[in-house]
Amino acid sequence: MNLFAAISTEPALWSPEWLPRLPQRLVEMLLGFLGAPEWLVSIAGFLVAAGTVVGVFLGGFALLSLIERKTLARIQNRIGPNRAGWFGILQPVADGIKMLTKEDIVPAKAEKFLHLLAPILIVVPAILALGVIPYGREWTPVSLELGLLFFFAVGSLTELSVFIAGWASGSKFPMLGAMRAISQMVSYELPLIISALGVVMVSGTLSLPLIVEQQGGFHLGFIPAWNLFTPWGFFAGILFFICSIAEANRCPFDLPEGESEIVAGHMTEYSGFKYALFFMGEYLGLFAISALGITLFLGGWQAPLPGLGFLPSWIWFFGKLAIVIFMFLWIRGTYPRVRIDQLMRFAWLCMIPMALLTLPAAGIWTILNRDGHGFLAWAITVPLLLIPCVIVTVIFNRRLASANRTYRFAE
Amino acid sequence: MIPLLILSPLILLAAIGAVWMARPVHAALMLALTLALVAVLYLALGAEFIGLVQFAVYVGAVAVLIVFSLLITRPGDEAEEIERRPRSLVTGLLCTLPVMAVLAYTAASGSNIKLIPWQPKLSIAELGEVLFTSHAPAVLALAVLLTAVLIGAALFAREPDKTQDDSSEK
Amino acid sequence: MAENFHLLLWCVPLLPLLAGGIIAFLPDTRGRIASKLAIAALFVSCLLALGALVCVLAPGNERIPAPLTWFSFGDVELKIGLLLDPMSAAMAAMVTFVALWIFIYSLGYMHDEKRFGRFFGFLSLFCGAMLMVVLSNSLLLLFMAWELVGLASYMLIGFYYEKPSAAAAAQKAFITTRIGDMAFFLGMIWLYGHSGTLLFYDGGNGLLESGALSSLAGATTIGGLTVSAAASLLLLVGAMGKSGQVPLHTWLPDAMEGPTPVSALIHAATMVAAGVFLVARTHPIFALGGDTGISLTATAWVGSITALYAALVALAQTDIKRILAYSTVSQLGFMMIALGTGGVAAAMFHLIAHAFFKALLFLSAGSVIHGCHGEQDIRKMGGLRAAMPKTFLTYAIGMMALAGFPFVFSGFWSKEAILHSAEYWPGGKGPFAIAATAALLTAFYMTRQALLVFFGAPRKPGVHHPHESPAVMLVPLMVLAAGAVLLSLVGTPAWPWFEKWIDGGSTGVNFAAFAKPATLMLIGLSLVIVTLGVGLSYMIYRNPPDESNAPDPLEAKLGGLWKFLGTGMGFDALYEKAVIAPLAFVAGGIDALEKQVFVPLMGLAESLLKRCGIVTRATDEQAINGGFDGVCSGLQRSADSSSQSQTGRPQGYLRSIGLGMTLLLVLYFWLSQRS
Amino acid sequence: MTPLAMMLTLSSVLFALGLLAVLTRRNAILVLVGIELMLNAANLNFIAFWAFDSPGAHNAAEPVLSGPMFVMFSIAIAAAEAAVGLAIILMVFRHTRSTDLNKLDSLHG
Repeated sequence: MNLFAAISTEPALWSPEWLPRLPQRLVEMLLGFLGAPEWLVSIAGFLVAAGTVVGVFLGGFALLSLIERKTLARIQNRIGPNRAGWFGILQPVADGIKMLTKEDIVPAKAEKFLHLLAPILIVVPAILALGVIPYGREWTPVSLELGLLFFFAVGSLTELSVFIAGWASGSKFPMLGAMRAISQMVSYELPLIISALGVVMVSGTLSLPLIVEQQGGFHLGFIPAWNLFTPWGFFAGILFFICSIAEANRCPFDLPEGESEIVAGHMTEYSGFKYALFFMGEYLGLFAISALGITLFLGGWQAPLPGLGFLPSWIWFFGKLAIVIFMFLWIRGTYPRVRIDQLMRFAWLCMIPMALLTLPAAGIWTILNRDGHGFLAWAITVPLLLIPCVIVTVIFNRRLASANRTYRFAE
Repeated sequence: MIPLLILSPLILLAAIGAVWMARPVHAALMLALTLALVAVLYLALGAEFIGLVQFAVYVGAVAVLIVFSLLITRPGDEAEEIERRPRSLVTGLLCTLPVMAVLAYTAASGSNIKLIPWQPKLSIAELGEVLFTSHAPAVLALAVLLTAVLIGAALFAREPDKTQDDSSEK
Repeated sequence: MAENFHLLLWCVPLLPLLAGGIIAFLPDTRGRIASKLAIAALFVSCLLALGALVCVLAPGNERIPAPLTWFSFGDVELKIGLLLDPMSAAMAAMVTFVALWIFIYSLGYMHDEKRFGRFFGFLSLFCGAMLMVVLSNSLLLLFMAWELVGLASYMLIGFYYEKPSAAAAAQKAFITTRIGDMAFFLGMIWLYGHSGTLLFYDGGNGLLESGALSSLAGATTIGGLTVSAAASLLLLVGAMGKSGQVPLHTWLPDAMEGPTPVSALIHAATMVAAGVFLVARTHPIFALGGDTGISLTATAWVGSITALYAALVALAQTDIKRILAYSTVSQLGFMMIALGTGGVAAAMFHLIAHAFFKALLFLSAGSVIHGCHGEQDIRKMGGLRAAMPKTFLTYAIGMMALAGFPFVFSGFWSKEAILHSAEYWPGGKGPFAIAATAALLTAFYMTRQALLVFFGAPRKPGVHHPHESPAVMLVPLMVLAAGAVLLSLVGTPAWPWFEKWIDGGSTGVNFAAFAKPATLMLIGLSLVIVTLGVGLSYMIYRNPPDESNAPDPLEAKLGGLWKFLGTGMGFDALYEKAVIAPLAFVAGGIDALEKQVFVPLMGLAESLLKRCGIVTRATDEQAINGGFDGVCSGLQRSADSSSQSQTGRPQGYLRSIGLGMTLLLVLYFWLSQRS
Repeated sequence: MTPLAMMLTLSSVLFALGLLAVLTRRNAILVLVGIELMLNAANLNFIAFWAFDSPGAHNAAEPVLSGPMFVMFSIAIAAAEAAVGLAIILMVFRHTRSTDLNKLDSLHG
C-alpha cells in the first residue's frame, strides 16, 4: 500500500517537466519496492527509457509519413490523402497494414541472411542515435560524456548497412544504388562532422546536455544565446542543415533511390515489412539528424524568449523539431534532384572548404568575446565568413555546376 | 572481467571467419564484425573514447572502403580459392604457428602482474590536453600525413580522363 | 712630375716594341694597317724623344735615371732602368727621327712586297730594341736589348728567306755578332762580379760612378791587367762584333741581301752604331787605364786598321750597296779611332752625322735600284742623272757629306774633329796618318761610284728606261739631306755646341776658334785630302767604258791587287779554311762514332726487351686470366641459383620474414634463459 | 590466468590469424584485411597494458596516457594506410584487370 501512497505523494513525479521520465521512474520505483538487485533496476529503467524513446518516435514516424504527403500535396496545390479516416488521419495505419500484409519476396541470388540483416542494421543506428539526444532539461535517455562522438560513430554504421542491403540483393540496380548512396553519405559526413566541431570547440565538451545548457541565457534581453545567432554558428548551422539533408538521403540529394532512375536504389529487392523497416530507418535517421541539429545550433530545449520558463523544456525541443522537419518537407517539395557529379563536386569543393572556414571563425569569435570587444568579433568573423562564401558560390555557379554531362555509351 | 570472457571468443570466431571465409565480401563483413567487437572490448576495458573512435574509423570508414573496393574489383573465383586452400593453408600455418607459439609463450609467462580492479578511467580532457601539448608535433605530422594520403589516394584511384582512356583500352 | 716623366721615358722604347708585338698577330693580308700602326707608334716615340732632348737641354737635369726593380730574391734586388743624359737623348732622337723617315720611305719601296706587314713588324721591333739599348741605364738591360737588336737584324737580313743567299747571310750575321756578344757577356759578368751592380748611374754606387770605378781599377787579374782593362777589352770585342770591326766584319757586306731600307736603317744608321755607343757609354771604364792605356790604344788601332782595310776593299766593289757597306765599316773604324783617342764627343758627333748621310746614301741607292727595276751592278748603270734628277741631287749631297766636302757638310766637320783628336793623341801619330789616308780613299771611291752611276752614257745592255721614284720615297731623301747639311751647324769649331753639350761644358759661340793655328792647319789638311781624292777619281773615271762588261779602269792599273781587294782581302776564304773546316771535321767524327758504336748497342737492348715481353704476356694469359675468369663464372652460377628464390610473390617474402622473426625471438629467449 | 594474460593471448592469436590471412589469401584486398587484423591485435595489446598494468589504472591521479595515445595515432595511420593501399590496388587492378597477387610477380629475380 505504501507503494501507491509513495507514488501519489511523490511531488516531482507528476510535474510536466518530468512527464517523459514518468514511465521509467514508475518502473524503477516498482522494482525498488519489489527488492530487485541494483543492476537489474538500472537495466530495467534503461529499457523503459528506450521504450519511451522508440514509442515517441514511431508515433512521430507514422505522423510524419502522413504530414509529408499532406504538405507535399499542399505545395503541389492538391489535397493529399484524405480517404483513410477523418482528413486522412488514419493513412499511416492503412500503410502499416498494407506493408505487413504484402508478400515478402527474397530474390534467388540474394544472400538470405544478409538480405534480412540489412534493414535491421539501418534502423538500429537511428534508434541508438536518438537515445543520446537531450530532449528536456531533465530528460536525456542516456547522457554520455562523449555523446556527439557516439552519435557520429553510430551514424557511420548506416553506410555499411546500406552496402549490405545493396550487395545482398544480388542484382545490378541495388549494387549501383548502394555505391551511389555510400559515396554520397561518405562525402557529406565530412562537412557534417567539421561543422559540428565548431560547436564542440566553443562549448568545450562532447556531451550534448552540457552543450544545450551553455546555450542558455539571452543577449540584449530578448535574443536567445543559441549558437545559431552567432555569425559562425549561423554559417555552421546552414552547412549542418544541408549536410543533414544529404545524410538522410532527402530530396535534393535523394539520388540513391531516385525513383525515375534506378527504381528504389538499394531497396529495390525489398518488399513487405523489410521495405517498411527501410522507410522507418530513413525517417528515424531524419529525426535523429535534425534532433542533433537542434541541440547543437537551436539551443535544444532552451526557451526562445525569457518569459516562457513555466512551460516544460521538452515542449520547445519538439516544437523546434516540427519546424525543422517542416523545412525538410518544404525543400523536398521545391528543389529538383541533383546529378551525382554535381552532388560530389558540391560536397568536396564547396561544403568542405566552407566547413573548415567556420572553425577559425568560431575560435576568433570566442577569444574576442572573452576579452570583451564584441563589436570587433563581429567585424572580423562576418567578412571572414561572407567573402569566401560569396567567392565559392560565384565560382561554383559559373564553372563547377554547369559542367556538361559526360555520356559513356556501352561499347 | 566477465565481458572480457564473453567478448574474446566472439572476437576470435569473427577473426577466423574473416580469414577463412571463401567469398571475399563475407570475409570483409566478418572483418567489420571483428572490428566492432574489438571496439566493444575497448569500451569494456574503460577506454570509451578509443572504442568509439575505433568504431567510427574502422567500422565506419575502413570496412566500408574495403567492401567498396571489393565491389569494384568483383573477385569471383571462389571455387579455385576453395580448391587451393589446403595447400596454401599448410605453408601458411607452417609460418604462423611458430609466431603464435612464441607470442603466447611470452604472454603467458611474462604476466606476473597482480590482479587489479579493471575499471580505469580515461577522461578525454586529459587525453586532449596531453595530445595537444607534449604530442603536438606528432599530431601536426599526422595531420600532414592524412592530407597527403587524402590527395594521394584520390590521385591514384582517379579514372584517367577520357583521352588516355581510349589509348589504354586499345 | 717625376712619376709620369719616368712613364713617358719608358714609353719611348716600349711603344715600337708594342707595335711590333701587335703586328705579329695581324695576318699578312692586313699589311696596310700594320704599316700605319708601326709609323704611328714610331712617330709618338719620336715626339717623346725630342721632348726628352729638350728636357735634357734645360740646365740642371743632365742625368735623370728612371729606376725599376725588375725582381728581388731575398735581400738582393736586381734593378734596371732607363737613363736620360745628353748622349742617350741625342742618340734616341737620331734613331727615332731617321727610322721614322726610313719607315715612310719603305712604304713606297716595299709597296709590291706581299709580306708587307711582317716587314714593318720586324722594323718596329728593331727600333724598340735599339731605343732600349740607347736609353738603358743598366748594362744588363743594354745586353738584353743588344740581343734583341741582333735578332731583329737576323730576321730582316733574312727577310727574303726564299733566297738561299739571304738565309745564309742572315745566319752568318747572327753567328759572327754572337761571338762578339759572348765576349760582351763575359765582360758584363766580370764587371757585375766585381762591382756588384750593373746600373751605370745609381745615385753614387752605380757602375760608372767613382766608387765602383776605383774598386775596378784596384783589382788586378792575370797578366797584370787591371780588371777594368780586361773587362773593357771584352766589351771592345763585343762592340767589334756588332759594329763590324776587322776580324768580325765579314757579315756586314753580306747583310746587303736584306731589302735596302733595312740596310739603310740597321746596317748604316743604328745597329752598327750600337757597338760604338757601347764603348762611348762605358768610356769611363776604358779611360781608367789612362789615355795610353791598353784598352784605349787597342780601340784606336782596331779602328784605324778597320778604316784603312774597308776603304781599300771599297775601291774594288762593283755592287752599289757593297761599296756603301764597306764605306760604313771604314766610317765605324773612324769612330773607333775617335773613341780610342779620347774624343767621345767627336765619335758621337760623327756617329750621328754618319747616320744621316749614310742612310741618305743607302736610300738613294735604293731609289736607284727601284728605278732600274732591281739592278744593283754599277757597271750596268750609267747616265742616270738625266733619268732620275731628284735622286741624283740627294745622292750628291750624301756623297759630298761622306767624302767630307768642306764647310757646308756635317761629314767634313765630324771627320775634322776626329783627325783633331787623333792628332793630339799622346799614344802616337799612327792612327792620325791611317785616318787621313782612309779619308782620302773614302773621297776616291765615293766619286768613283757617283761617276759610274750617274755620269756618262747608259751602258749597253744596261738598264732600259729607268724611271724616277715616287714622292713617298723622295721626301724622306730630301729630309735626310737637309739633316746632313744642318748638323754641320752644331759641329763647327766656332760653335762646338754638340761637343760641349756631350762633355757637359758651356756652349758659348766664339768665332775666334777659327783663328787658332791648329784648327786652321787641320782644315787645310782636310781640304787637301778631299781635293786629292776627288781629283784622282775624276781622272780615272772621267770617261767610263760604255760596255757594261768592260774591265774597270782602275783594274787595268792594279791588275791582280784589284781582284784581291774585290774579294774583301780573302777574309771569307780564310775563315772558311781556318774556322769552318776543322769544325766540320770534328762533327763528322762524332757522327761516325755514333753510327758504329751506339746503334748496335741499342739493337741489343731492344731484342732483350722483346724476349721478356713475350714471357710476361704468356704468364698474363694463362695464370691470371684463367684463374680470374674461373672465379667469375663460379660466382655467376651461384648468383643465378640464388636468384631463383626471388619469385616476385610478396607472400613468399612475408613467409620468410615471419620465419626469420620467430627464429630471432627463439634465440632471444634462449639467450635470456641461459644467462 | 590474469585478465592481462588473457588479453595478451587473445591479441597474439588475433595477430597470428592476421598473419595467416596475409600469407594465404590470394586476393590483395583480403591481404589488407589481414593487415588490419594484425594492427588491431597490436592496439589491443596497448589498451590491455594501459588498462591493467599502467599506474593510470591504479589511481586516476597521475594518468599515463601513452597507451591510448599510441592507439589513437595507430588507428589514424592504419586508416591512412588502408586508403592508400586500396587506391594502389585499384590502380593495379585497372592496369592488370586482376587483384590476384600471384599474377603480380613481374619483379621476380
